[in-house]
Amino acid sequence: MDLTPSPDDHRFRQRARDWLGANAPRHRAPAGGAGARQAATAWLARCHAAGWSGLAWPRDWGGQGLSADRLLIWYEEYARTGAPSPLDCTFVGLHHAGPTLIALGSEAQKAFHLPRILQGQSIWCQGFSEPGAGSDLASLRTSGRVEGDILVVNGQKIWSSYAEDADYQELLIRTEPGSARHRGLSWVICDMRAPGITVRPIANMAGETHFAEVFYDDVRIPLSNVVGGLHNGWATAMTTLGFERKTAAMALQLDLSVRVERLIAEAGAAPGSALAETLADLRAEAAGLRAMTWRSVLREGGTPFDGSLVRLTFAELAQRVHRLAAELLGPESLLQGPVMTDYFESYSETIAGGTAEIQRNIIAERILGLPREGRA
Amino acid sequence: MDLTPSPDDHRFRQRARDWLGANAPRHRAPAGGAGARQAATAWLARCHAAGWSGLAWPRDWGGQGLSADRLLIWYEEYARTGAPSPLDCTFVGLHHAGPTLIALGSEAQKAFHLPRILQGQSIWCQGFSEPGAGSDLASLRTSGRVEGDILVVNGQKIWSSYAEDADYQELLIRTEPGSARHRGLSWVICDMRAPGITVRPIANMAGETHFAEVFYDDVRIPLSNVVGGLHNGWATAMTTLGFERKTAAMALQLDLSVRVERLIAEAGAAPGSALAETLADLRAEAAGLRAMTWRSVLREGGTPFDGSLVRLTFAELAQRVHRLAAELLGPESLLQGPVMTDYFESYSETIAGGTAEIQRNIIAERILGLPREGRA
Amino acid sequence: MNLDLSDEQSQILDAAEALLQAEYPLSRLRSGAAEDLTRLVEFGLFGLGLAGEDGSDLLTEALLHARLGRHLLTPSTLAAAVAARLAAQAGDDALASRIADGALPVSAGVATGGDLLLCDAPGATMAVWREGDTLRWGPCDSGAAAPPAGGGLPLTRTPRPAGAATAPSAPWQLLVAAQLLGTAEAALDLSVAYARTREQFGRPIGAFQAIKHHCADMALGVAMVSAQLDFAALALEAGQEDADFQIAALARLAPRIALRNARMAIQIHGGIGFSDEADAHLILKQAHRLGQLLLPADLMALDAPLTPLNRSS
Amino acid sequence: MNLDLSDEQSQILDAAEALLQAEYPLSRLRSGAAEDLTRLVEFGLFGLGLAGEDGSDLLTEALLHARLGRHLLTPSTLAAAVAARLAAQAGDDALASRIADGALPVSAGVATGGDLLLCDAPGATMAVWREGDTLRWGPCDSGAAAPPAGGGLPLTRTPRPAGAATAPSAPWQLLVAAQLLGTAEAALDLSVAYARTREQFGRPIGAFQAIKHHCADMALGVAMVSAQLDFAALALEAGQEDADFQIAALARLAPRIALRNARMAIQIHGGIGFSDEADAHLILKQAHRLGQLLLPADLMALDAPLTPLNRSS
Repeated sequence: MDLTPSPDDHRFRQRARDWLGANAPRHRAPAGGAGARQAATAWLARCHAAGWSGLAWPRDWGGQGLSADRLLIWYEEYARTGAPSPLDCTFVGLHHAGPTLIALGSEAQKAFHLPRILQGQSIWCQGFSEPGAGSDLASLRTSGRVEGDILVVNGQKIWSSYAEDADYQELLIRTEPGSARHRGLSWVICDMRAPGITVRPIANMAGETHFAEVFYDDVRIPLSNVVGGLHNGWATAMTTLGFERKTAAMALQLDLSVRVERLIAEAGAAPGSALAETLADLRAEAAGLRAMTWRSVLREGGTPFDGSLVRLTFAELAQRVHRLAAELLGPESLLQGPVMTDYFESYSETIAGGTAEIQRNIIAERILGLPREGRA
Repeated sequence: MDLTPSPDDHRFRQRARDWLGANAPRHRAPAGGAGARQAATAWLARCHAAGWSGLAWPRDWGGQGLSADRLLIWYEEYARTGAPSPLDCTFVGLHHAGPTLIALGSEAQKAFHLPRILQGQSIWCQGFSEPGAGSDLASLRTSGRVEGDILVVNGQKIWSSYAEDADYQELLIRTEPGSARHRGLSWVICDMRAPGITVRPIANMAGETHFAEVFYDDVRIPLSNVVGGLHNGWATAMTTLGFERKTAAMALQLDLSVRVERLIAEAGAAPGSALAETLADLRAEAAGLRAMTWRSVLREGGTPFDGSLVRLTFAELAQRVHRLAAELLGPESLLQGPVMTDYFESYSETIAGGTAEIQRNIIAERILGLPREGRA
Repeated sequence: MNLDLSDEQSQILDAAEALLQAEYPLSRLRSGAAEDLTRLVEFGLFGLGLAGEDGSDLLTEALLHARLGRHLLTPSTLAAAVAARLAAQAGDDALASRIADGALPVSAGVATGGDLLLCDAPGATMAVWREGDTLRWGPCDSGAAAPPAGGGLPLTRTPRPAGAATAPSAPWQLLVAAQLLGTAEAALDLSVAYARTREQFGRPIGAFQAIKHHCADMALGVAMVSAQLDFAALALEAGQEDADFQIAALARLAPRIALRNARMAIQIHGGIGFSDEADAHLILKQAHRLGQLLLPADLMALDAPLTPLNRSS
Repeated sequence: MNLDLSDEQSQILDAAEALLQAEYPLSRLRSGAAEDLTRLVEFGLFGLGLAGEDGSDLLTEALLHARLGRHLLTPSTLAAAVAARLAAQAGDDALASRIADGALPVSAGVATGGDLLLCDAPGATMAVWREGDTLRWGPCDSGAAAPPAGGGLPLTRTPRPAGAATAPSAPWQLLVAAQLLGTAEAALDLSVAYARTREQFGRPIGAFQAIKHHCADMALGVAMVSAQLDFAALALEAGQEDADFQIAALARLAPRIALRNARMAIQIHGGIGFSDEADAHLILKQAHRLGQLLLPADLMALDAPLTPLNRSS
């Protein structure tokens, strides 16, 4: 083990800091609507022009090919600068679909989509979850009937982020009729402008409409849009989620430490006060989360489920941080504002992508080896 | 609803306060051994002589026949005085076996046992739990074979409090061979001096030996010792536990409020300090527990499971109170002493008599009506 | 001494519950329409604290406000109830009547900086508000709309009136806490109903221990606040020595439990729970709003009723 | 940068684990015999901090102490390791060698009033101890036996030596925290093993979600403290600016997680858990003891490594 930065690491950190300090937008982007997409793609284009987009993508596909430790350094500086959240409408393309295409896409798929994603020219959304299925991805029912070289898709997806803005969707469907659970699924590229698609935005409790339901009524998708093999979509989807759990999660986890520091600076708690103790707890746990993040990225081995430990630690700590920030507003917390928006949005942390209860089951059964039983 | 004390209530409270103040022992009794039994029975005898024993027992059987609200007042004054914990070796007789005999015993059983219990002449222990059965009372296996007018008992009990001191045991056994679960059990009076009984004390984590395992090797018990009907022991046992949940629990729950006040007085926390906030939480919850206790005693109706709410609230709050008391000792907490003993003993609160997990299942299934499923 | 509801109390509460279910279902909060308190005025809700009214004891009033809280009624109900009582105590029976009759709406609010933030008060001319740890009441200017956090009830910002009268805090605290209890109960009810019907992995989620134990925790909180509400109301009504203590303990417990239950309700609802489409977030925001109206309670500055007896040995 | 164990580190840890399993099973604590550290001396445990020793980095040493913690070794192991290091740094190689060779036992303790409480130190003549938030070391008088809370390791009370030397706290904090991590791991391991085998209601209790989630919570705590231990040890070893911060964060986390895991282990064990017959309470008491040896960490007085960049806009 060694965390001593090399002179090159130092230079990289300084370069990232300088560029971010000079270039990151100083104002929070609009939370939704055309303004949000415009801000997100403008920021991505600016990063791209300066060689800061596709950081983890291979150089062959226009990425920066950064090593894991450089990514950690970048996202730390990114958080310190208060640069825009990576969880904007460019997220699925850069952190889900793009890496999946790089890993499993055809040459034609890569050549067409990757440059567009990297430069913010095409926006992607996810189409995995379904109403009634919740976190139980294997029970999905949206179907793709093979008709010649076409898939005819019918069904419904939910919790699709930025579906209103999206040009494409990574869509997981059941292509083998009568198949069960993990078998017979396919991961396909869905053109969001195809006939038969209806998007219904869902407002979240903060009043924002990142999420949407998507309805498919005889939507025709060429078989050539399948990624990773027909009926092999479960493996492709696991690849996709694997990326999310590494590079994208890293950014959010490191950002939390900086948020705690902002809170401490703003709170000005008297030493020994109850507030100071609460802040010290958050600070210690944020330090621990940062160490867990670094270790999850820089240590080989472990089980594929170890990510649940970092993910759940992050989720629950993030909620506590945002809750305290909201509390500290006092009466002003009755008014709309970014702190309250972040607080309300933080409720999704222990739900989206597998509830805290499911994460605990995974930890207990897959990491600790306790006997399996039904899940919640 | 009305909690305004009448002039008689005031006088009763004052009389209890005066008597307890003048008569309650000023020193903590030895935790175990002959000294403990001697102290407990001496205190009971003193109470009895002054008309303060068997408070909830009917007057016909030598009790005081106090109404529920008077019992609340008594136990509040009892706690304020710091009188000895009712959970001593006289507990099972006064709060379990005695009331069960009064409710379901034969005239002969009552005439023989009740006066001895009331005056501290005979000590009782409980024989319900079994190794391996834990809180699942219905799975007990200790057997009583009917041979003429004798039950021949074989098996093993565990967590029998004060079994070493006891003269008699309330013993729950399976008397109908091959019966399952709640059926075919009997509640019998077992003479602890009968041949074939072996008692093995179990030290708890505080180093005290209240608990014991009891082994039965062809122990012969007259059929006339059955209480509440042969093979009808489940109903009798539920009656017994019902008493525990009312009068005895009341004493401990009210005592906790006084313990919190002692802690506050000793801690001398600075206003606004983290410690003061923690103490304020405990104080508020102790107040809430007191209100719950009063309500559980003074309100008609409700389900028989409502006791789980008070019981679990008490158990978890008691642990936090004792834990904080131990923490506040600082380095002195390394040394043996009553605070540390109470702290270690408090670990049993969320385990004995049904774990916190089982209590939560009961609340969810029996009170809230959520669907049943296996238990833990 | 007893803690059973009297027949009269039961009847009043049952009648109120029937009215609330018929006229104030949670679904009304999605309509965007202003809260119409006419039916509650007709019910006599705001006249309970006035002399000569039946069922005017604080306990009954608190229990009624718990029901209101369960239906997430506007905090204006608190302001009207308390202002009517204050007007009557000040001998201004005309004012008391106008408030009780709904002719003069009263808003609830909280001071911040030089302003008042008033809940649900477009065009309000009278308010009851918290200024730090003081309760004040009196006329106020109608203010400008301010965007409320997370949407919902309208919020108004108006200059803080100078020299407004202070008001005794205990009845306010009691009724706000009662409404907080109501929100905690609403969160529990909603969660239990959802856990019974929503299926995942082939079973109702309420069959899973994790969900069961969340619900049990919510029930524990409700049981404690509810018992403490009875205690505090009875102590205040009877003018007992420990009334301030009981109110302060209640005021410490109620918002915590209400917020915790609301958080758990969102978690139990899963994805739909943090969307605008389930009611769970409405409960959270109401609990949060009521929490801001509540005065901070310095429980440690008060004497407890159960103090240890010091006996020199 | 990487966070993988080197082959050499793995070998040392594996060898230590084999030794601990063979020579220091938890069952030894029931024998009442004094802890015999001979085999650990032979292993070279107390010479790791001395110049010229192999594997002398703080991280390896911390990871070894985590293993010791898992086997609930006497806190004298901490005292000896740190005292040997201090003696060497003071240039007293002879003293350092005598400690490393086990010829001079050193005890760990904490000051209270005018006394020292020393753990497991009958006849000790040298100690490392905490005095409030200062670490001291030096000779001490052998003291009188004092009854330890809950039994277990002997405890000695001796007058606090005047004018004892202060010692830098960071390595002490690191190693105590490492042993606390070990106790947290021991609690988890014991609980998981019990939950897999113990049956109730016809199933292993580990099949019930409530038990599963308790174990998951314990694993979450272990994962955090373990990662933070690596971070803190590496920062201290490399003399990085954030070393004090990382140590302080570690010192805040480690005792809380250790105590919480021990509490949960007792709960998971049910009846046997609060008896003297399961090992769960031994873990609790060890965590408690180590917690008293740890200096309080004023985390808020230090600068964090990830501070926000203020950009005027």
